[in-house]
Amino acid sequence: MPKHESIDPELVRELANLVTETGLTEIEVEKGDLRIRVVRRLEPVNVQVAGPVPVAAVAAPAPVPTPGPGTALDRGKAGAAHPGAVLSPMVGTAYRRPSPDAKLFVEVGSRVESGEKLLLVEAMKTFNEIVAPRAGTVTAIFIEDGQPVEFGEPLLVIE
Amino acid sequence: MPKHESIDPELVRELANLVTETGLTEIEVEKGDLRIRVVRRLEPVNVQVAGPVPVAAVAAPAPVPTPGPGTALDRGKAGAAHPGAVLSPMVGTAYRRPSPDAKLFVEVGSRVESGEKLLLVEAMKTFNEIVAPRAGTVTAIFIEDGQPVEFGEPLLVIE
Amino acid sequence: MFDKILIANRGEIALRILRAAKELGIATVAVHSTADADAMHVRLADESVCIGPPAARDSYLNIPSIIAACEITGADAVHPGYGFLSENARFAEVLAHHEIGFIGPKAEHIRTMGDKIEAKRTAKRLGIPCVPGSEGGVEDPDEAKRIAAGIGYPVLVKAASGGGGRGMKVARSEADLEQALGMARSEAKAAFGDDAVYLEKYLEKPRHIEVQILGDGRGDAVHLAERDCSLQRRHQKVWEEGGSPALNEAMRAEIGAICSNAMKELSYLGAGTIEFLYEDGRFYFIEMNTRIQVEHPVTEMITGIDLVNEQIRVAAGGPLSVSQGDIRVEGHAIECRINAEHPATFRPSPGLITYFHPPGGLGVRVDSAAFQGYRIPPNYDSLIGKLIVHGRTRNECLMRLRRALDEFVVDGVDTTLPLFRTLVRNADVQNGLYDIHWLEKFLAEGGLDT
Amino acid sequence: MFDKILIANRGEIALRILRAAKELGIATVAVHSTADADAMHVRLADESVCIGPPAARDSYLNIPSIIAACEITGADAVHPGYGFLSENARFAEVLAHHEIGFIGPKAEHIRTMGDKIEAKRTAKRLGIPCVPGSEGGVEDPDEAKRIAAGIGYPVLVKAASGGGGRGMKVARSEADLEQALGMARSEAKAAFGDDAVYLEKYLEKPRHIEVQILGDGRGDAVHLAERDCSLQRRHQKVWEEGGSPALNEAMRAEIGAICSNAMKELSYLGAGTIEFLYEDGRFYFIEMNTRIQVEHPVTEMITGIDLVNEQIRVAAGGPLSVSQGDIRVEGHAIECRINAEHPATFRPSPGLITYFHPPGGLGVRVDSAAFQGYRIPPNYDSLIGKLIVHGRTRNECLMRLRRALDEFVVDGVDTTLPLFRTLVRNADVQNGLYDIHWLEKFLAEGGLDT
Repeated sequence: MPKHESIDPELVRELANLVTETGLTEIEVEKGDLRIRVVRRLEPVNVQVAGPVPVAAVAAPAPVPTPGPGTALDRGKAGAAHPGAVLSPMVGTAYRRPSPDAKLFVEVGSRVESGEKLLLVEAMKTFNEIVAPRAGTVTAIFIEDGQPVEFGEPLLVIE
Repeated sequence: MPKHESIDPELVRELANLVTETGLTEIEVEKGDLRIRVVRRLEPVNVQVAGPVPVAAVAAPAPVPTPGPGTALDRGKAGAAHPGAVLSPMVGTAYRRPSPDAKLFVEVGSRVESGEKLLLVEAMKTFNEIVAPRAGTVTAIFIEDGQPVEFGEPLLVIE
Repeated sequence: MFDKILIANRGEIALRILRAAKELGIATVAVHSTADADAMHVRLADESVCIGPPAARDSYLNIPSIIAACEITGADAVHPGYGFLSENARFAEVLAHHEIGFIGPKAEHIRTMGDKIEAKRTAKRLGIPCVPGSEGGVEDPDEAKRIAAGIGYPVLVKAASGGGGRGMKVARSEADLEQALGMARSEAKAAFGDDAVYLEKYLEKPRHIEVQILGDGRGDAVHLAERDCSLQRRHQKVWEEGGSPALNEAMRAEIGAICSNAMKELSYLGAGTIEFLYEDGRFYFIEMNTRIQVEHPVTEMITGIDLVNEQIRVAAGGPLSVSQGDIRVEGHAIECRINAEHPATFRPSPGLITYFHPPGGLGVRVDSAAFQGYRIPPNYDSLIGKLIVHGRTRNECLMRLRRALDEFVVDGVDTTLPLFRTLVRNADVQNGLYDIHWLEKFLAEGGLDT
Repeated sequence: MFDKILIANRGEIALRILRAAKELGIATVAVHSTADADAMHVRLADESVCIGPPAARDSYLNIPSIIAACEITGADAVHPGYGFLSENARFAEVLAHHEIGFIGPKAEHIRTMGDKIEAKRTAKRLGIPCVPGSEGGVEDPDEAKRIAAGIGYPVLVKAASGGGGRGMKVARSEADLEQALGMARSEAKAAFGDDAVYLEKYLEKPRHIEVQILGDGRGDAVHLAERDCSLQRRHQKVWEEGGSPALNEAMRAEIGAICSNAMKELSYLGAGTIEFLYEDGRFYFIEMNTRIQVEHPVTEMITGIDLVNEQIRVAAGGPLSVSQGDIRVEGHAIECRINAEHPATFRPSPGLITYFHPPGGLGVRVDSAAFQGYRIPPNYDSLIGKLIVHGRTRNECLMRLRRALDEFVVDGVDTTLPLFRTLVRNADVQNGLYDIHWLEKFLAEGGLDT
C-alpha cells in the first residue's frame, strides 16, 4: 500500500475533471503499483432508473408530517464528494465543543494537526472523538452543535 | 512512484469517445503495466422499454399446449415490411383457387393485371375476393391453400 | 367445459378474462386490432389473431371478423368482456347460430334489458322497486295531489313529450304542486306543442348503489351484495366500494333477496348488475347491465368469489359454485379506476409508459394490462388499471388504500392517481358522506387545488 | 399506540413493516447501511438514517448505532423484522433500558427459546409434544427394548457425546435394536471416548409443519392455524403453504389448541411460530421462533388477519384484535420465495434489475422491495420477493399460482422463478405428497432438467 504522500492529488483531480468532461461514470487507471479509480454516479441516471418511486411519495400529500432530520441524507450527498471531507464514522449527535460552556474545538479557518480533536459524536451516552486524519486548514463545517448525523455524513473539510 | 504525466489524458478522452461511438458501457485496456478502464452507465429506463414481457410468457412452460395458428402474427410481421406485399383486408381462411378442383388463381411468376383475382378470403361462409392492387409479377406467395390469415397479414408480393 | 375461449375485448378486462381461463385450464385466443398488437393479454394468450385496424367498428365491434377468428382458431366460446359486443343480442345469436358458446346472458335478456322502457316494465313485473310516478298523464290538480301524496314529496312534474330539462318542475310540497303543474304544462305546450305532463318521485341527493347477481340460466340465482358507485364524473364511475357506507346488513339482505328472486323468476344466465338510485332508505331501479362490470373486483374482494370463473362455468352449462347461504361479506373493498388522464382537467393522456410500479402487500390487488414500455393507444378508453384494496373494516381499507396509492408509480403519461390521493384524504369520502353529485361539486369547487 | 417506529431491518420485511405502520398512521424511520441507501423502504419512509457500512455487524447488527438512530429521530419503538437483531434478547433489554418499545416478545422468552435445551424443556413443561426418547443414557438391552417399545419403532440410538452422525444407528424393529445398541456404543467409544448412548424416536419422512401464534403478553393467546414448509433446500424454506395438505380440521384444531394454551401459560407477547416435525399423525417440537417469519403472509391470506399490525398493537400494550372464535381458515394459500439465484445451481445473482413486472389480479399478493432499476447488493441474502397466492381450494390456488408465476418478469438477474414454474406442475407437489427430503431428492435426481 503506497503511502499517502506518494499519491498525487493533481492526478486524481485530473481524472475527476476527465470524468466530468467525457460524461463517463467511472475511470480506472493502473500503472505499476499505482491504481486509481474515480467514479461519479450520474444524477440523471439515478433520477431515471430509480427516481419514480420517491416522486410518488413526494407527490402524494404525506400521510404523516415529516419532522426531524429527514434531510440528513441530502446534506450527506451534497458534501460527500469533496475530497477533503471528514465523514462521520457513526450515527449519533455531533457536538462541536467538549461541554456546553466550553469553546468550539475548531472553526472555519482553524489550522489543525493530524490527530487533533474536531468534534464529538455521541451515541448511547458515549462520546466518540472525531480527530483530524491529516494536518490542514478547516475550510468548511457542515454541521451545527448538537446536530444529528448519519453514518458517512460529511462533518467538515480540511484542506 | 509514477508522476501523473505518465497517464495520458488524451488516451482517456479517446476511450471515452470510443465508448460513445460504439455504444458500449465499458472499455478496459491493458498494455504492459498500464491499465485503463472507462465506464459509462447507460440509462436502463430508455434501453429496456419494450421487450421483456413476452420473455416470461415464452420462458415459462406453457400451461396449455399451443396448437393452431399461433404463429400467424410472426408470419405477418415477417413479410409486412415488403413494399410490394398485398395484405389481407380481413381475418379468415385464404383460398388460392375458386373451388377445390379448380386451378390456382396465381403462382409465383404469374403476371397479373390491376384488378385481377389473386385469392379468396372466407369469413362466415362469405368468400371475399382479393384482387391485385396494381399490375406486376407475383414474386412470392406467403400462404397455402386453406390457410388461416389475420387482418394485415401479407398474402403475396407483386413487383 | 369449454376447451378454448376467444376473448373479444382488450385492455385490463381482456387480461382479467385470460387469467380466469388459465386458472380453469382453458386455452385462450386473444383477438386484437393493429393498435393492440403488443398488449399484455395478446402476449400472454395461447394464440392471437389480428382482426382489424384500430377503429373499434372494424375490429372489436366487427362480428364477422370475430366469428372468423373463432373459426380459424377453433375457439368454442367467446367472452365479450364489457363494452364492445358485450350487450349486443345479435352477437349472442350469431354465435349460437355458429354453435359457439357466448359467455353472457341469453339473447332475450340482453334485448329486454337493453330497452329502457321494456327493462323498467320487466323490473316492475319482477318486483324490483322503480321510481314511483303517475302511470300516465295528469291533468287535474286534485288528481295530481292525490298521486303526489302517494309518491311522497318532492315530486317532479315532467312533460310527456319532454327532454333536455324543459317542461320539468319540482314540487317540494303540496303547496307548490298546483303552480308547478301549471308552469310545466305551459312550458311543455310552448316547447313541444303538447301540454301533457306526468309525475315522478324527485331524488335530490341519491346514491348509486348496484347489486351484483349471478344466475345459472335454469332458475337458480344468487346475489353478491352491493357496490356503491356514487363517486362519478360525467356519469363515469371513478371510485366504487362495497358494501355501501349507506346500507346495513338487513337492508343489504332485503334488496339482495329482491334482486336474486327476480333473477330466479327470469331464469337469468350469468353475471349481471341491477343498478339503483338510493335515497332515504329506498331503492329506485335505473337499469340492468347484462355483463361483467368494470367494478366487479370489489365484489370479488368482499365475497372471495371469482365472478369471471362463475360466468364461464354457467355459460358452459354448469351450476353456480355457491349457494346464497355460502356467500358472506367479509370486510370492505374499494376500487379506484386509474385513467391515463390529467387528474384535474381529465384530458386523456395516451403515450408511452416509461415507468410502472404497482403497489403490493396485504389486501392490495392491481388489475392492469399496463407495463413499463407499454404505449397506450389513443383509440380507446383511458382506463389503464384498477387498484382494488381490501380491509377488515372500511377504515382499515381506507388506510391501506392511502398507502397503496402512495406506492403506485406510473410515469410518462398523466394519470388520475393524484385525484385518488386527494379523495382518500377527504373527510366526506372517509365518512362515506357522498351522493352522485358530490364529486362534480367537489371538482367544481376546486377540491383538487387545495 | 406508538408515534414513530424505527424499522431495524432491510429488504421486503422492512417494506412489510413500513406498510403496516403507515396503515396504522404511525410515522416510520428507515435505518440502512450504505449499500441500501436506494432501497424501496428507505424511499417510502418518513425519515431515513444511514447507520453504517454494508457489513451487517457494523450496521443492521450494531446495537449502539440503532439506539443512536432512535435517539436522533425520536422513534419510540423498534420493529426488528426477522433475522438480524430480531431474536437478540440483549437488544430487547437495551431498548427497554432506553425506554424504547420493542415490537417483539419479552426478552426472557427470546432467551428461553433461543437455547435449544431450555426451549425443549419449556415446551415439554407446557404440554407441547416433543420427540420421545429415553430420559437419559441406556445401557441394558432389555431396558432399551422396553423404552423403544414405548417410543415405537424405528428408533435412533444416539451417542450422548455425539455429533456429526457418528455413534448414531437406526433400529427399525426390536430384532435390530441389540445390534444397533452395540454398534452405536462402540462407535461412540471410539469417536468420543464415551460409550453412553440414548434412544430417540427416528423420523424417516417427516413434514415441517409450524403453528402461528399471537399473544398479548398478559395471558391471552390465539393460534392462526399451521403452515407446511416441508419443501426445503439446505434447511432453507422454498415453498410454504397453509393449511398443510396433511392435516384435517380436527388435527389443526388440536395442535393449534395445544400451542395457544402453551402460549397463554407463558403469557407470551407478540407473534411467534412453534415448529414441528410431523409424521404419521404426530407432531414433534423442533423449536420456537420468537419473531415474525418470512412466510407469515400465508397465514394472513387464509385468516385475513394482519400479523404485523397485531404485533404492533400488542407491543404497545393493546389487546389482540381477534379471539380464537373469530379466526376462520378460508381457502388455501401458497408462498414462493423468489430469490436472486440461479434456479438450478442456486448461485446468488446480485446486480441490477433491468425489468420488473409482478403479476396481479384476484388472489395474488406480491411482497417485494424490488423494482426496475434496483441494484441487489451482494452483501445480504438473495430474497427479492415473495409471491403469495390465495384460492378457495388448494387446486384453485395451484392453478392461480401457475398463471401468476407465468406472468412474473424479473430481468437482469437470475431468479428461482423457473424452479417454481416446474414445482407447480409437479404431480407430487400438486398432490401434496412431499416431506422435508422431497425437494433435495427432486433436485438431485435432475427434476429441473426435464
